[in-house]
Amino acid sequence: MNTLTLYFRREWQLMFRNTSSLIQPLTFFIIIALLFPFSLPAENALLQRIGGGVIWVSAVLATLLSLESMFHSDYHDGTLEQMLIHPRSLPLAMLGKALAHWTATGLVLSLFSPVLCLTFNIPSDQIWVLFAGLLLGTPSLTLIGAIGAALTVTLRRGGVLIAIIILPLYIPILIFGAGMLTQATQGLDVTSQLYALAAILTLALTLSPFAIAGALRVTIN
Amino acid sequence: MNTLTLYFRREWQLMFRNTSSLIQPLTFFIIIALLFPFSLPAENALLQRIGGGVIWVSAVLATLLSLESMFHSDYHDGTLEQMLIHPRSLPLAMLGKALAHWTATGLVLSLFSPVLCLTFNIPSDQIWVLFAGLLLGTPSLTLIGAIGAALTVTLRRGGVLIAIIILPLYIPILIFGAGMLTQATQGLDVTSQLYALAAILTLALTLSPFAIAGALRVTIN
Amino acid sequence: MNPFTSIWTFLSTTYHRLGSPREFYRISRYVTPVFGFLFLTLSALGAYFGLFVAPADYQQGDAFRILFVHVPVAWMSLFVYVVMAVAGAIGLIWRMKMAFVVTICSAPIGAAFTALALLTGSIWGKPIWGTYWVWDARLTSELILLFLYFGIMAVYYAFEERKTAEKAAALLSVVGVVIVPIIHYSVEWWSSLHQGVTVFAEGGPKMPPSMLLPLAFMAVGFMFFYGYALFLTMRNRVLINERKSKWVRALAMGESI
Amino acid sequence: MGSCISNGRINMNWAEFFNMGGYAFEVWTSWGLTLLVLLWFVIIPKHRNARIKHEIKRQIARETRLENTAP
Amino acid sequence: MVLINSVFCKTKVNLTLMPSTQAISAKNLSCTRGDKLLFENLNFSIVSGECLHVTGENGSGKTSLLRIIAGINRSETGELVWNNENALVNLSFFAACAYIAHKDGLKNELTAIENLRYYQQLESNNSNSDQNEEALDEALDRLKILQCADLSAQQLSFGQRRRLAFARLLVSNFSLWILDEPFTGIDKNGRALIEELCVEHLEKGGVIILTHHQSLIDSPINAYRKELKLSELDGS
Amino acid sequence: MVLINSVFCKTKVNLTLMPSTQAISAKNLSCTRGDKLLFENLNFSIVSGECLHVTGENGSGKTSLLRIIAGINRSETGELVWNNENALVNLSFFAACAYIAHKDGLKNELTAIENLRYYQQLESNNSNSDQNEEALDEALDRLKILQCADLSAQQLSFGQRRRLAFARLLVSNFSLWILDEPFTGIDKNGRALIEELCVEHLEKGGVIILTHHQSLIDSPINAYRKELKLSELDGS
Ligand code: HEM
Ligand SMILES: Nc1ncnc2c1ncn2[C@@H]1O[C@H](COP(=O)(O)OP(=O)(O)OP(=O)(O)O)[C@@H](O)[C@H]1O
Ligand SMILES: Nc1ncnc2c1ncn2[C@@H]1O[C@H](COP(=O)(O)OP(=O)(O)OP(=O)(O)O)[C@@H](O)[C@H]1O
Ligand SMILES: [Mg+2]
Ligand SMILES: [Mg+2]
Repeated sequence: MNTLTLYFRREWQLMFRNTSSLIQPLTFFIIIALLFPFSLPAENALLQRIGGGVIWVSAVLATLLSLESMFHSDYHDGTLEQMLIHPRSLPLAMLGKALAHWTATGLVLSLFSPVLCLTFNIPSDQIWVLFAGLLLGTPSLTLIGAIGAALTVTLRRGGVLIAIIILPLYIPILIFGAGMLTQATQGLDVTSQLYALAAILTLALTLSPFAIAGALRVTIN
Repeated sequence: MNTLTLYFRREWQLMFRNTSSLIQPLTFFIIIALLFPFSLPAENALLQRIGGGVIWVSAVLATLLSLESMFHSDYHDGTLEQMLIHPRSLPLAMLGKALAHWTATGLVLSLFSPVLCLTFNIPSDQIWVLFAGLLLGTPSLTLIGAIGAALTVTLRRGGVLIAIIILPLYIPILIFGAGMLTQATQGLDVTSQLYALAAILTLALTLSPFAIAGALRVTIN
Repeated sequence: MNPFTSIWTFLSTTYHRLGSPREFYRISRYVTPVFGFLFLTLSALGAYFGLFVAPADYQQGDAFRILFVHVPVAWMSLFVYVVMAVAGAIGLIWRMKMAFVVTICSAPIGAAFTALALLTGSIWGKPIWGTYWVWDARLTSELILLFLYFGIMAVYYAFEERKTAEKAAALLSVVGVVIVPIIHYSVEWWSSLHQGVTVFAEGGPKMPPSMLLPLAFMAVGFMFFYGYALFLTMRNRVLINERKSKWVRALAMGESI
Repeated sequence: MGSCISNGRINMNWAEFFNMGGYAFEVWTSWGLTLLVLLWFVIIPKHRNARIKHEIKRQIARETRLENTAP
Repeated sequence: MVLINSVFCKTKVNLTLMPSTQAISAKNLSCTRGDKLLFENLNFSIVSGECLHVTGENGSGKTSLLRIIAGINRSETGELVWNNENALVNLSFFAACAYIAHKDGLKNELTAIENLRYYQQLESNNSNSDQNEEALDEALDRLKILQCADLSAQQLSFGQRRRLAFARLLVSNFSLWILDEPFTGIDKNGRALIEELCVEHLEKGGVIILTHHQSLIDSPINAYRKELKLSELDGS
Repeated sequence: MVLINSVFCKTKVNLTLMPSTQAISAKNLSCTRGDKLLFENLNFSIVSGECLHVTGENGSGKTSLLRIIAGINRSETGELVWNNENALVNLSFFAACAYIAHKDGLKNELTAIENLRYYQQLESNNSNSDQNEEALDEALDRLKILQCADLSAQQLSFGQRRRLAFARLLVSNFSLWILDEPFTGIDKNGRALIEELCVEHLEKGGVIILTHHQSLIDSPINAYRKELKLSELDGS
């Protein structure tokens, strides 16, 4: 079987096995987003203004949290060692794994984001902008985040270190993604931001599999 | 040696050994809080209004992220089994562990929060309110969160499940803690919220060690 | 024999009988339809009085008729949680198998009641408050209750081994019971858009009898519905849990037990 | 029965009844949703009960066949 | 079906060293894992100076039994009696009982001696820290890993880790050792060493419950050995 | 200092089964862990039908050597030659090489057969799924864990897990088996079984590199055995 599909399928199989792991990133996304109404003054206008930003930050954090465990069990049970020995292309395998991971996190939460927008009273024309931005941005989040996951896999408390490594790299995506929304609120054009997100995605798709593979080779010994 | 101190000290020793684990929750706290200025329209008044809420949410998420690994390595290397056998009081041991954990997360980030407040232009009289709230609230966050950590320790992807279990229980703390700030902005009295936070803390201190111990007895087998 | 002893003997035999899956399955066969019947009668009466008899509210017009589903359903969402937590505690302390089954099987029913309370509440909110949703204490804490139900189900399904899963879910339901007083007193503790305590208020219900009567019928009827649905689900769970045992096998082959 | 005769709602016909004083959508969706959910919790378990019994039966059949084929 | 073959030969309890005789017995234990009944109505009884060798094929339930004895899991039926008291309600039992399994309870981040010190502090009431440190060094030396004292546990080889896990028995005063395959990954000299330590413990009046796949006939432990054989049960 | 004792006896390479003779040799390998030089100037060379038995005390560097051979770690000096080519630049080497260590590479969440199927799919080019499934069942059956096929790996006993890890060798076509203490946790019958499988593999022209602490003199593998003894180096 093709390396990419093999790893993609295996990852899916593992996720399905852990019954609720498919709905967990989504639930996490929703819960984070809903933390804000509790901690801010209850005013509809305020919530509406910050809604888009909150949703983007929640998406980033939900991705981040789910990334942590991405290589963890592979490392502890020795699967990673076996991958390193194996002649199948490691970068391709990593790409498969990352994409599978994305479908269960980024994709799902992009699809759900419109519902969340409704609770924040975000107008429907902006919902589309947010949706498109998330769909283009979240794969980059996963791909870039996987590099951090690979670098920190051997560490206890890797979860927090991963955030430190990766969040700075997420800032550009966040700026373009959430900035798009601010633009849209003011009725401005958002295509340039969409192009920027697409460019980041292309870069991430081509380079990060190699970076992930390299990171694993460095950390596992 | 006293059970409480013994476990407290050991946890500290382990945290110090893992070089950066002491600064990680703090860094995470700062980074999450600083994600917001990037994803919201750049207006000082807006940031100032939501600053307190954002800091509280960041504290909750930083605690949550650091909780995940709380029992993980103890489980995988068999230390937990040894604790279960041991006649020393398991609840006390867990209390020691949780308190050590708090000093490295909640305490540190409460102490740092005033600095963060400055970046959000929060007036100095409100800074004290926020600081006191965090100091009273974060130990409860850790103690309650540890129950979730204990329940999910045997699971892969426990990290997200823990969030689903625990975040609902965090909401009251968040409501009181962040609500205090909203009150303070309007020049109202905040003692009743402080009492509420203290009551929650007392409850958490007395009950959650038993719940943690119970959860471990349930999941380890 | 004095009445106290006989009541005690009765209670303890019932306890031991219901504590055994097999006895539960046998007894529930007769009890379940009774619950179903009581539910149907009471809620039919409630619906009749509520929809046909009760006069329209002088402020809300006919919109207030949502009350007869919203309030019972909202009460049930809390009641089911309390039952779950109590059963969970019993299971953990006295290691009673059936108590865990009560906890696990109540979760989806409670979640449904909670979702209904949220839905009917927000539908009602549109004409009354002018919006479907506000971030108000009562509403948000009810939303948290929904998440708590989901969390308990997620925990149950996350574990491979049934015994572990049952105990973990029971423990979480016990821990989470703090949310119930928060929801109940939220209207008093925080200024809230939501209606204050109306029915069980000090100095009697602040509601005309024409409203109170159907509400009472509906509320008690829903209580029986909970018993009915719970027993139906529990019977399935018992079959699954005990599928290796002789009596379930005999049952599946069409023998009676 | 053209009208419901009762103490509060005299001379009401069915159309008025269904109109609910202009709140038809709100009232009927609330009641309807509730009814649907209640039905769900009756129908699904009953259906499942039959299926579970059927599966146990099949399992027994499979086992007896294995026993018969095995020496 | 559970057989007890008493291949038990001699007991030399040195009463001067450990005054009260220890005894552990199990009545009617049973264990189900998943759908599978591993054993039921299992009984055994050993006293000071005896070593119970639990044997059985892979998957026969040895580890499960050891975990029940150690109190990590619970038996569905029956009870465990330690010195005439129910072991599960008897704190002195858990204080007397050490369990060494495949998971070794060592922290990767801590050095060998720090790992050992933690376990010492857990048990000991001796506050003389010089004596305590002495005892640590001695234990490491007995197991021939003194040269690794300041290596972090992560850097130990598999066998060194196992030895370190074993060293824990020497720094505290357990009377019941529960050892799940103690010779795993240990070289020839190490094995002789551990056998010697076990014999010493038995001579002092201790009790050992262990699993091991190879025969112990040629081992010095054999003289104290009682065998408990777990056999495959038929389905149901 | 590194000694090679050639206790090597006979080679019966069945050339019809595996046409090209396999050979692996190491020249001048060395390994330092932390500050410690484990070995240097290590050489060996084995061909089809030979089994290299790496011996040495705990901590002498056996596992480190095996990891270097498997390409997980790198040697600071020298090179590894596989069929006359440098192994590290030779993808065919990694395709031929299987490494079974203490960490078993099994997923707790997946059932035994799913774990095995994954490793089969990794290697095989055979797309006939019926045949593949057949092979999986057969491998489990050979190792006597067919009854555990649908248990998740977490629910397996230690020995059953080890057997499952070993079963991986049977579903793919590796010519070089690198086995770090393959008999750990395995019962008597299991050990005989694994020895039998090793002999079969050697007979077919495969190569095995293994570590094991006990003597292999009484084992059927002994006939194919070459010993490589790692001895403690003096500090430097
Ligand atoms: C999404 C929106 C809503 C939610 C989640 C909600 C939730 C609840 C809950 C949980 C209760 C039970 C409280 C207790 O027993 O302590 C309740 C009771 C009640 N609700 Fe709502 N509600 C919502 C909207 C509304 C609206 C719009 C009205 C009408 C103005 C309303 C009127 C009532 C009344 C009259 C009671 C009975 C109060 C009592 O006597 O305790 N609710 N609701
Ligand atoms: N990651 C590491 N960092 C530093 N030193 C290490 C590391 N791993 C192993 N060592 C050291 O290298 C030496 C050899 O380790 P290795 O695991 O190769 O031994 P081994 O021969 O396999 O022993 P055993 O029989 O116990 O398995 C040991 O002394 C150990 O302390
Ligand atoms: N957590 C679990 N859930 C379900 N079944 C389990 C679990 N743990 C063990 N088992 C099953 O229980 C049986 C006995 O396991 P146990 O670990 O006690 O065996 P063992 O005698 O120690 O075997 P080994 O010699 O391989 O270590 C095995 O068949 C295993 O499949
Ligand atoms: Mg075992
Ligand atoms: Mg080794």
